[in-house]
Amino acid sequence: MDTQQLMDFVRGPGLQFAAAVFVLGMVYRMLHLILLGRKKNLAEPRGGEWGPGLRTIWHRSIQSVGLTPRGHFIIIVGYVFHFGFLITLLFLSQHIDLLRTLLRFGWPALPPGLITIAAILTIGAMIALLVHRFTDPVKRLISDYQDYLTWTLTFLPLLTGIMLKQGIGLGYQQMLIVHITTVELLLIAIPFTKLAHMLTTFSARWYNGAIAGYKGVKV
Amino acid sequence: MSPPSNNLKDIPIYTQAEEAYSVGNIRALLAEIAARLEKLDENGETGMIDLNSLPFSPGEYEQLRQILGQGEVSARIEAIGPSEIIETHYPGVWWVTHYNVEGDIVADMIEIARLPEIIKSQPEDVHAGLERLKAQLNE
Amino acid sequence: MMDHETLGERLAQQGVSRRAFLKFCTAMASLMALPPGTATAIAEALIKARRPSVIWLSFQECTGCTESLTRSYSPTLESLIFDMISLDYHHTLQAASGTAAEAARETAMKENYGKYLVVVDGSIPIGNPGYGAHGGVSFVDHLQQTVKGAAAIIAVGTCAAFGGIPNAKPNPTGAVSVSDLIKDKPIINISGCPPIPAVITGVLAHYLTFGELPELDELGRPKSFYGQTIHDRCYRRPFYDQGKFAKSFDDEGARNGWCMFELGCKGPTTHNACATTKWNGGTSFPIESGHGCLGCSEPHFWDAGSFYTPLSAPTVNIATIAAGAAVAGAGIAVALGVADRAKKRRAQQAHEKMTVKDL
Amino acid sequence: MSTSLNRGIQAMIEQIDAPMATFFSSCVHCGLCADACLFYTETQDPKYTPIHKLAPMRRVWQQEFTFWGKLLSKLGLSKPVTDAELAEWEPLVYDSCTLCGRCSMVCPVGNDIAYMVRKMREGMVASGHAPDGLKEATRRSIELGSPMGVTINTLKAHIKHAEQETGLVVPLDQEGADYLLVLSSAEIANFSEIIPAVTRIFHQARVSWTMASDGFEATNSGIQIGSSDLAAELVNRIVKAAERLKVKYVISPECGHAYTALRWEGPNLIGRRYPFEVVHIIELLDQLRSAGRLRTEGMDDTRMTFHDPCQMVRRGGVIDQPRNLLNMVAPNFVEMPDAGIQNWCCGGGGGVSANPRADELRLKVFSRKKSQLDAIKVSTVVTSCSNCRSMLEEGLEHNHMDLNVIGLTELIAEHLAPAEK
Repeated sequence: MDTQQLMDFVRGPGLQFAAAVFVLGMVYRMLHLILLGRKKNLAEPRGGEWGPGLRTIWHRSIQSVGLTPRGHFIIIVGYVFHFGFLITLLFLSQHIDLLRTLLRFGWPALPPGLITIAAILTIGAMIALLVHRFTDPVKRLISDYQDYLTWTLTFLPLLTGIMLKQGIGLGYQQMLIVHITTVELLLIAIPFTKLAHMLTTFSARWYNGAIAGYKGVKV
Repeated sequence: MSPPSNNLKDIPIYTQAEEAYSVGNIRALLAEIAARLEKLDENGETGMIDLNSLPFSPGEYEQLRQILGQGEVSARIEAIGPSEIIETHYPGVWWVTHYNVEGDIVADMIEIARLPEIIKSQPEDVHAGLERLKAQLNE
Repeated sequence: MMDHETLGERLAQQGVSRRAFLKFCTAMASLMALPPGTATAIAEALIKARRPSVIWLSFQECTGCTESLTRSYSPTLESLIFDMISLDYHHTLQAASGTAAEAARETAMKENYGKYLVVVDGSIPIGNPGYGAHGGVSFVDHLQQTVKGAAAIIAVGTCAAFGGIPNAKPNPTGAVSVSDLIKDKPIINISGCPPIPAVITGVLAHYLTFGELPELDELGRPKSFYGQTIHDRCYRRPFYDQGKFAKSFDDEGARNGWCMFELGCKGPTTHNACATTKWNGGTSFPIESGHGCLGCSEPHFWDAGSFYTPLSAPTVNIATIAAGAAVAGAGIAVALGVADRAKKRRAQQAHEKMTVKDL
Repeated sequence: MSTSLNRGIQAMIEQIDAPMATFFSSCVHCGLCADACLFYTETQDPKYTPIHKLAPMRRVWQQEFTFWGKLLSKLGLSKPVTDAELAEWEPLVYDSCTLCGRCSMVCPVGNDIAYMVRKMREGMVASGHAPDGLKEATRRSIELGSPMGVTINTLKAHIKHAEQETGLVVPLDQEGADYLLVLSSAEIANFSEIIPAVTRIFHQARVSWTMASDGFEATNSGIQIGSSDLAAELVNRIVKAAERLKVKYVISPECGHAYTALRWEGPNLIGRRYPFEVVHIIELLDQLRSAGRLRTEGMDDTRMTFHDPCQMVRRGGVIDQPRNLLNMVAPNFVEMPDAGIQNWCCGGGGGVSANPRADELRLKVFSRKKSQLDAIKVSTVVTSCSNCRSMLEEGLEHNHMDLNVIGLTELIAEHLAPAEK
């Protein structure tokens, strides 16, 4: 298989496979969780579930109360990572091209220079979080192999993406193949690892808010 | 409604004015010319820059011509097509353009030298010319 | 035809001056992307070079490659190149035909055994020999017979180099490239559909000048021409770097000459010299004419999805397969969900009410 | 049948529901919950990280409810949960978690960790890994009627005393009353002032109320130890008494987990809705206040603060009511840092106070409450949970802090305006 065929594979069947696994995995994962169900609450409610549930989905993103410097570090660096990642993913013109073919609509891109800054910040944040995972006693205790695996799988697309964009390392085509391949590996891994939190966090927050809202706790 | 035209010339054509993009090659090129000229000035070292290998945007080439301008010397060679040698506004910087018989550019160079190599008479040609002259004399 | 005088002798006979030859060598050096100062050295070498015998074989091809070479922008140079070689067999160009032509080929092979060059254009069908034959000899056999005594093979055009359009899916003739068949000879691929004529002449000149093939990339192409991508040397590259893209062929961006990545330009993945050598006597090249690069000098360019799909976008339908996957995912979830509930029910049924005695 | 590992695992399987599976799926191991847990902040020992306390149950979920987990355990690549492991986790699940739910408030992915610890305790007790102190308390609750061994006779003695003190009748087993008051044994045993206080307030506000001789204990050790079966039995006593006396409301006393047990868990434990409503005493007092039926006179100039019981705020939704009441009598009331929904636990909730093994740790982590109180320099701490009150008193004494601790109902009763003629 030569470079061109490899390229055709990762843009074609490879992507189809990864996308299929991703969609299948995510639908399965979400539905499987929901189908487990929960008991009907017989206590007299003091408030609704939907309002506080939905509010918590949003509100959990903007609150950071009573944290120590350690907590602030996790929150701030976590923010930089998530925002940087999303900006890089959603606002690089080449990514929009890809999404446009899938969604049939697009949106304006951000200047590449800005994306590069975002990607570098994201990479920096990821490295900082990895170092923190190694050095913080709490994180070291609760981490398992999956934390390092998912870190690597998330890091590689960023790294290869920026190498591709800046012309570092291999030629454009080889780098593009490597970049797309790392993305496909990530897509395949998401549903079956903690990365599934990209969707489950919404239902988790909803449950959290709903449980509190039912009791009339203002969230 | 006018009848459809069958003549190609009837189709209106308008051309877009070519803007000079700032590709950034010109500055780099001028800097290299300056560096080579400095060497020529210091120890007589000559140099050549092949313009064919540089990605010019439309208009940039013309821009370079304007910047370098035309100096005191210009020469023309007729050898399997014409060649044009111009000393630019900067003495020692020559613009050498080789054409084929059909008038297409086959080589385009900036030469930094007191005299471009191609203008000099080649020893073999001198030798052949001498033979011819001798033959003339002996006739 | 089979004379072996040096090029210098031949030029002198024709009355070409040394200055004119130096000019030619300057053009050659420029072609081969060699440092301009090497023109003199090239002249020195070429003048002493003996003209090699060249056999040109055409297989599944459209003659575009030959057209590209013979319509080369510098007929004078081309004629010079043909002066440098002894073209002993070429379907399209030779006067001889039939057995006389084949006899010429065989003579050339015998007299120059181990020294002659074979130029191939077109791919070779191996599905069924009936797809192509010369005088009753299948293309495969013809090629294999002819290259036996060759010093090197030059595969001209994407068909000969990589299989090209005949090799495109579903490849009805089983077309393959020269390098798929011949493993024991040096092969130089000059890909492109058609290849840049200057590259063909440049490679011949290089072989004559240095007596060896130029440095090749992993696909067997001369690095001096294929070492960089169209994108690397494209004058529109700054727009790519600034994120300025034409979104359609008639929008403001297209009029401003912005990058055509989003219109499917394959420049970033295509290795060729179009952006600097240009076409039609240095007039322009596809991108300068307002169309993205098709990637014709790369293997399988015909099967790499639409010419108008951006490189970063998929070449295949994702939505349908994703919808199917969603249904499958839902099915699995329901099946496993039912199993989970059964498991919970079993646990509940097995539940023994806890009493203080258990504590 | 006795407790066993298998029974424990089965209990966990029973407990795992969609929210819990979603929470486990969402955890990204960010470690932020540690910052919200006073057992971690005050000891800096990583094993007290809230999500870590659930590690064995997480594995049960993985092995029983996830595709890969099932596969891995079939292949023998996922080690099963062992008795030794549960024994090792017992102090983490019981001694170092008060079910305060502060971690549930900070988890960025929204995991309700306290919800999960509560469920995990079901498996712990079923597998025989509950602390002896809690087992004893539960046994006393079931067998004697109260975790502290308070009997109806003890209560009757206090009632008699209150009647003498107030000159009012303390109604017992009065059918047809609107409200049934239940008390926590800590109140009866240690803070019996509550009985005359309530009697006087209800008299002034003309509340029709009663107590029940067969359902006076509000605390529920079953909830704390994590046995729904035993918790249901305890809740049922109150439900039966309320139904016998045909009351419209049951008043949950100043006790955090009793409120959770009666108000939120009770109907789910007995599997049916109540024919009455449950109202917390502070909720009721605030209702009376806004209806103009609760009138006070005089002010207490002392600089005082309010300690929010976790089960009242984060887990109960009663936040503004105590402040409304305090505003009636306490002009120098100040909030402590992190007051309200984010308040720090006293350290003794969720059964920790009934577990002597945890005493040392509990007093150590009281340093959080100490620094909160030090920051605002108050002389009185008001609260609305008798367990918090005991823990505060103990903690203050341990730290040689001279602060007065008082229940909110008592504070109101002290300032009650004379009854209208």
